[in-house]
Amino acid sequence: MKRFLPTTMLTFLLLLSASLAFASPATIKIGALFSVTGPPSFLGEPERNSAKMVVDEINAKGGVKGKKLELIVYDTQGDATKAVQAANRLIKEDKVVAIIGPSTTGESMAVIPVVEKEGIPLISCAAGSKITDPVKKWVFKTAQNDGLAVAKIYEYLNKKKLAKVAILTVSDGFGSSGREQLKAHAEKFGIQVVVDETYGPKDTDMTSQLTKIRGSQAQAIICWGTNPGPAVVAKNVKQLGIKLPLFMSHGVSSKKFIELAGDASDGIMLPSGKVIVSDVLPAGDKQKKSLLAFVKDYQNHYKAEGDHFGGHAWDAVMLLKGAVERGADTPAAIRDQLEKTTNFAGIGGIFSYSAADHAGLGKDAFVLVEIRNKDWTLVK
Amino acid sequence: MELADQIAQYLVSGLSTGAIYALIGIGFAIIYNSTDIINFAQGELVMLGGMFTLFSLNVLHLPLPLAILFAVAAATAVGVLFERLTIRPLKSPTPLALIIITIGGSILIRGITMMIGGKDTHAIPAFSGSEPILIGTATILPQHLWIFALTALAITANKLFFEYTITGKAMRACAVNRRAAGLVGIDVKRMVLFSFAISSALGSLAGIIVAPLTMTSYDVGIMLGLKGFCAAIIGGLSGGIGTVLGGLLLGVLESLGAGLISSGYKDAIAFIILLLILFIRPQGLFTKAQTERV
Amino acid sequence: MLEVRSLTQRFGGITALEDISFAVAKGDITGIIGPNGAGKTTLFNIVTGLYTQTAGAVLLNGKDISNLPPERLAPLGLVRTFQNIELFGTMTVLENVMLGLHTRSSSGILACMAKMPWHLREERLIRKQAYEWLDFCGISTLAEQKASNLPFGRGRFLEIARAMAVNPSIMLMDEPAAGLNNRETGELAALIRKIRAAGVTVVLVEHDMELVMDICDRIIVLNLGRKLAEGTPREIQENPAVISAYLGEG
Amino acid sequence: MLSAYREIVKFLLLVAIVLLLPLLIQEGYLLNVMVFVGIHSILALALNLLLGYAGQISLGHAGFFGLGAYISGILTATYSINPWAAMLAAATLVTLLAFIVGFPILKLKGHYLAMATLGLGIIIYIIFNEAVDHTGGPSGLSGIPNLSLGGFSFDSDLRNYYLIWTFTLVAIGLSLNLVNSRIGRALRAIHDSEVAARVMGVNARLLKVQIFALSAGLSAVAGSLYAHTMTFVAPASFGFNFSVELVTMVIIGGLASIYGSLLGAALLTVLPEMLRAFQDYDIIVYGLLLIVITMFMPGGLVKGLPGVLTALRRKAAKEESGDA
Repeated sequence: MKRFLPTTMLTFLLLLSASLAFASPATIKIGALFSVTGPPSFLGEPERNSAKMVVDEINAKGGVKGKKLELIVYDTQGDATKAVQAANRLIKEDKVVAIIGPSTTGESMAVIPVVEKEGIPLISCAAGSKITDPVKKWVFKTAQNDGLAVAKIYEYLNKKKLAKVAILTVSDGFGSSGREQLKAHAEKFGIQVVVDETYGPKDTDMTSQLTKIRGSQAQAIICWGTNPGPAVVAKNVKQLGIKLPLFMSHGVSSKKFIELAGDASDGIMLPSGKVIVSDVLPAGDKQKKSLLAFVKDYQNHYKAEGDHFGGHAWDAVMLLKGAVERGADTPAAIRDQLEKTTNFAGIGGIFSYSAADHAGLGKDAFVLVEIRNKDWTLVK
Repeated sequence: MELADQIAQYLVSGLSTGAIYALIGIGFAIIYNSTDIINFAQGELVMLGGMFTLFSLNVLHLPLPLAILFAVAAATAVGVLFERLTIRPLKSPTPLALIIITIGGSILIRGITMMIGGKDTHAIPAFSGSEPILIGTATILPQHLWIFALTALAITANKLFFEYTITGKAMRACAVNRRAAGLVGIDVKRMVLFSFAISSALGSLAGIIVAPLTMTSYDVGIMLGLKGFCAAIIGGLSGGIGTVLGGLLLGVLESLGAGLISSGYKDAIAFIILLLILFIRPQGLFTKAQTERV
Repeated sequence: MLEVRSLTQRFGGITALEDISFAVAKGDITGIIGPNGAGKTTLFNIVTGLYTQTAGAVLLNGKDISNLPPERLAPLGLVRTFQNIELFGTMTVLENVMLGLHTRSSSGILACMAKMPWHLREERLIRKQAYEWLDFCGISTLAEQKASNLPFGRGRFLEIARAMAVNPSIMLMDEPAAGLNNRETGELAALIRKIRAAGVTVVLVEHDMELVMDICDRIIVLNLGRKLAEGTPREIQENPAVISAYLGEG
Repeated sequence: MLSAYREIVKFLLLVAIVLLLPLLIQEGYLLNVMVFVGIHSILALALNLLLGYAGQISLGHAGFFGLGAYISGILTATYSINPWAAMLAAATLVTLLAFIVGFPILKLKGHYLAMATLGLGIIIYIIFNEAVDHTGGPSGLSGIPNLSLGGFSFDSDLRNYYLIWTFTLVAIGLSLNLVNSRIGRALRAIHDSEVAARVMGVNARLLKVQIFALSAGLSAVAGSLYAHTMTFVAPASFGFNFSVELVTMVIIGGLASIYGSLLGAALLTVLPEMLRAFQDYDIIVYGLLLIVITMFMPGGLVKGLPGVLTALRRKAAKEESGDA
C-alpha cells in the first residue's frame, strides 16, 4: 500500500511520455475510426483495408497537391465508449483535419457531439439515416440510407402486387435500423408488415420465427442482417419448405453469403450497392469506372472480394481528396468544400452534398439483384 | 397453417437446438464433476472443433472422417495444454482465480484463432446432405440426427466410463474429496488433466457436429458455451441424462418463447430460466436435493 | 440454561446423532467426551445453528433456538470456538476481537461511510473494550499483529477473547486444548475457570481427559451417536460402559 | 492512530495529484482519457467492495453501470428531467433492484454466483437492445444533456475532469471510511471465515446483499456520469466483455485495495492505447495478462509489484555478494 503513489505516478508519467506525438507538416492527417474487431468487424475490416489501399495509391501517385496523406486508424470494437476515446485522441493528439468512420450508426451518434464541438469534419461510414437527418454542420456520410434499400424491395413488391410481408431482423444496430425503416416506409408503398420477428446475431436456428411466418398471411419474407444469420435463415426456409419469395438486405451482398448459404441461396433477391455487379453494369453507368477500379485493386491487395462496406471508406477518402484538391487544408475549409461536392461517382453511388443534404445519394445507389446458380443477376 | 402444426415444429426445432446445448453442456459437467472447475473456456473448445475441421478440410484437404479425427486431436491438445500451463501451476486454486483464468483462457484462445484464421464465418458441409426429413408436419435436417446420435453416445460412454472403469471411478473420487483421493493413492493432477482431455475432446466433437448448422467462426464459442452451461446447470451439472434433459428443455422453451412470446427476448427467457433454477433448485431440476453440509 | 431434547441427525443414510437429551446448568463447566465419530462436533454444529437437525429441539433459557441461524444466536448470548481455530487471518488481533463486538455496535453502511459522530464514538468504545478482552486473555501485547501470523496456541486464546467480546452467557468450545502444549493447556484451564467466574456457562468438547476431569463440573459421554453416560467426573471415571467404550476403541 | 494519520496524508496527496494533473497535461487528449479513468475508477471501486472485501464475484456489473446510464439518459433525453434528479433516481432504482435480486443471488456461491450474475448482466443487456422504443435499441440513445450547476455546464473535458474526479475522490473517501469501520471488518471477516463471522453475530447474508446493493448503486452513479459526459449511450458499452474488463481492473489493481482499484482502472483504460502496436490482436495480450496476473500476482499490482521488486532486489543483492 505504501508504494501505491510512486507506482501510480510512474504509470501516469509513462503514459504521458508515451503519448507525445510528432507532427510533420508536409502531410495531411486523416483520422479513421473503424470497428476492425468486435461484432461489427464485417464492416470495419473491409473499411480499413479499403481506406489504407486508396490512401497508399494516392500517395504513390504523389499525394494531393504535393502533400502526402497520412491515415491514422483506430479500432473501436463496435463500442461507443472506445469510439469517443479514439475520436478525442485523433482530434486532440494526432490533430487530424478530418475523420472517416465510425463503422456503425451507434458509434457515429456517439462521436457526433465530439466532432461538432471540436469542429472537425466527420464522414461516417454507417447507414443510419439519423446521422445526417437532421443535418449537422460537421457530419457527412457515405453509406446509403437503409431506407433506400428498403424502397428498392418495396418497389419490386409493388410491381409484383405483393402487399403483405413478414420481416425478420437481427437484433443489432444493422438489423434494428433496417427494421425501423421497413416499418416506416411500408405505409407509403401500401405494404403491410404482418409479422415482425427478430433473431440474435449469434443464433444458430431461426425455424421458430420462420414457422410463425409460415403460419401467417405473409406473401414475402424480408430478412435484414449480416453474415452468418441470413445464411441460417436461407437454410431454414428451405428446410421448412417455405415457398414465399425471400429478400435479404444489402448486409449480405457479398460472395461470402452465397458460400455460407450454399444451395439455399438460389432465388434470393436483395438490394445491393453496384460493387458486386460492376462487371455486368451497362457501359453508360457513371459509376462503372470507379467500381471496376475498386474491385480490381481490392482483389490485388487483399486477395479477397471487395464489398460495398469497404466502398464506404473508399468513397470517404476520395471525397476528402476532392475537397483538398479544391484547395482546402483546414478542417473548416474541408467541411465547406465537402458540402460543395457534386456528382462524384463513387462506389456507393453518385454523391452530391449540399447545405441541406449531407447524405448525398439518390435512390439509384442501389440495384436489386437475384442469386442464380451462385452468382448475381440484375433484376430489371 | 394450424397452430398445432406450428407448435409441433417449435417442439422439433427446440429439441434439435436443445440437443446441441446438451452436447456442449456435458463437457462442462465432466470437468466440473471431476475437478469442481467451471471451465469458461469450454465454449472455445467447441469453436476450435469447428475451426480445426475447417482447417483440415480446406488446407490439409483431408476427407471428412480424417478431418474430424484431426480436429478432435488438435482441440484436445489445446485443452490439455491449457490445463498444464495455467490450471496446474496455480498455487491457490480458489473459485475466483479459476473463473478469471478460464475466462482469460477463452479470450486468449479466441484471440489466437482470430489472428490465425481471420474473422470470417465459414460453412462446413453437412455430413449427409441437407434434404429435410419430415416428422409429421414438422421438419428437421439429417445433421440433427447426427447430433441426437452423438449425444446419446456421449452420455452412454460417459456413464460406462465413470461407473465401470478404474480411471473413471478415480476421477469421481477426486471430485468428492480431492485430498482423500490423493491419500488413497490416486494421482489427482493426472485425473484433472484427464478430465480436461475428455471434455476438450467431447467439446470439440460437439463443435464439429454442430458446425454444418451453426457455421463456424472464431467467435461462435461464446454464446454456444453459455447456452451449454445453462443446460448443464438446469440438469444439475450431471454428466448424464440430467444435462441432456436440461439442454432439451432449454431448447424447447427458447423455441416456444421465440414462436409464441417474443423472438427478441428469447435469450432473455433462457437466462431467466437459468436464474430461477439457480434460485429455487440450485441442485438442478432432475437431481434429488442433498443435505447441505457445512 | 441450555437444553437439548431428543436430538437426532441423519446425513443421507448415516445416523450421526440419535435421540440425544441433556441439560446444562447455569454457571457449570460441562464436558462432552467420546471416541472419534461419536457425534460431538455434529452436536455442536446443530446447537450453534450451522446444521439443521433431523428431529428434536435445542432450548436456550427455555426459548426454542433449534432453527435459528448462528448470527441470531450471538445476540442471545451463545457463542462457540472451533476445533481448527477459525480466525480472520487478514485482520489484526485487535480487529478480530473488535469483530466480536459487532453485535454491540449498530452503525449502518451509510453512517460508516460518512463517519458520523455516533459511529466514531462507537468505534472508540469498541476499541477500548477489545483491548480489555485481550487483557482478559493475556494477549494484549499482540494487538497489532496479523492474526494469521500468530502461533497456534496464541490463536486459540485470541479465538476465546473474540468469543468473550460477544458478551456471551454460554460459550461452546470445540476441543480447546487440541494442539496446545502442556504449559498452554495449563493457561487454558485457568482461563476457562476465569471465564466461568465472569458468569459465563461453558460447554466443551475435549479429548484431553486430564483437562476435562480437572475443570468440568459435569461430563456427558457420547458414543456412536448415542448418549452413553452423564455425571460428575468421578462418576464417569467409574462407569463401566464408558470404560469399555474407550478400551474398545483403543 | 498513526496509521489513520497516514491514511489521511495519503488521501490528501491523491487529492493534490488530481487537482494538479490538468496543469501538467494541459487540455488535450490525456485529459479526456483521465475522465474515463475517473469513471472506471468508481466502477472498479464499487466492484472491489463486493469482490475484494465481501469476496463475492459479479460478472454482471456492466449491467448495473448500463442501467444507471440508461435510466439517467432516458429520464433526461426523453422526459427532460433535471440531470441531477435523474442521477439520484438512477442510483436509487438500481440500488433497490440490486437489493431485491441480491437476496436470491447471493445465496449462491463460487461458480454458481458467477453464472447467475453473468445471466443477470445478459438479461439487462438484452433489454437495452430490445426495448427500442425507450432505449433506442442497438443504435443507442442520443441527446443526453451535460450536467450543469446553476448555469455552469460541464461540457468540456476539463470541466468534466473536475466533476468526475470530485465524484471519484468522494467515492474513494467514503469507501476508505467504510472498509475501516465495523462494516468493513465484518466484510473482511466474512471473506476470511464466513462461519466464524456468523457465529460472532454478523448477519453475513444481509451484509452481502447490502454491499451488493451499494456496489450496484455506485456503479449506477458512474453510469449516470458516463451518460451525461458522453451525451450518448449504446448497449455495446455494457456487455459481458465490459463486466470482465471491470473484474480485470479489480484483479490487476488488487483485491481489497481501494487505491488498487484506481490503478487497475487507470491501467486498463490506457492499456488499449499502449497496445496500439498490436493492432487487432490486443485481445490476445489482454487474455494473457488476465491469466498471468492471476497466476503470478494474485494480490494484484499494488500488493504484487512491491513484492516482485523486493524479490528482484534481494536476488540482485545476493548475486552481488556472490560475486564478491
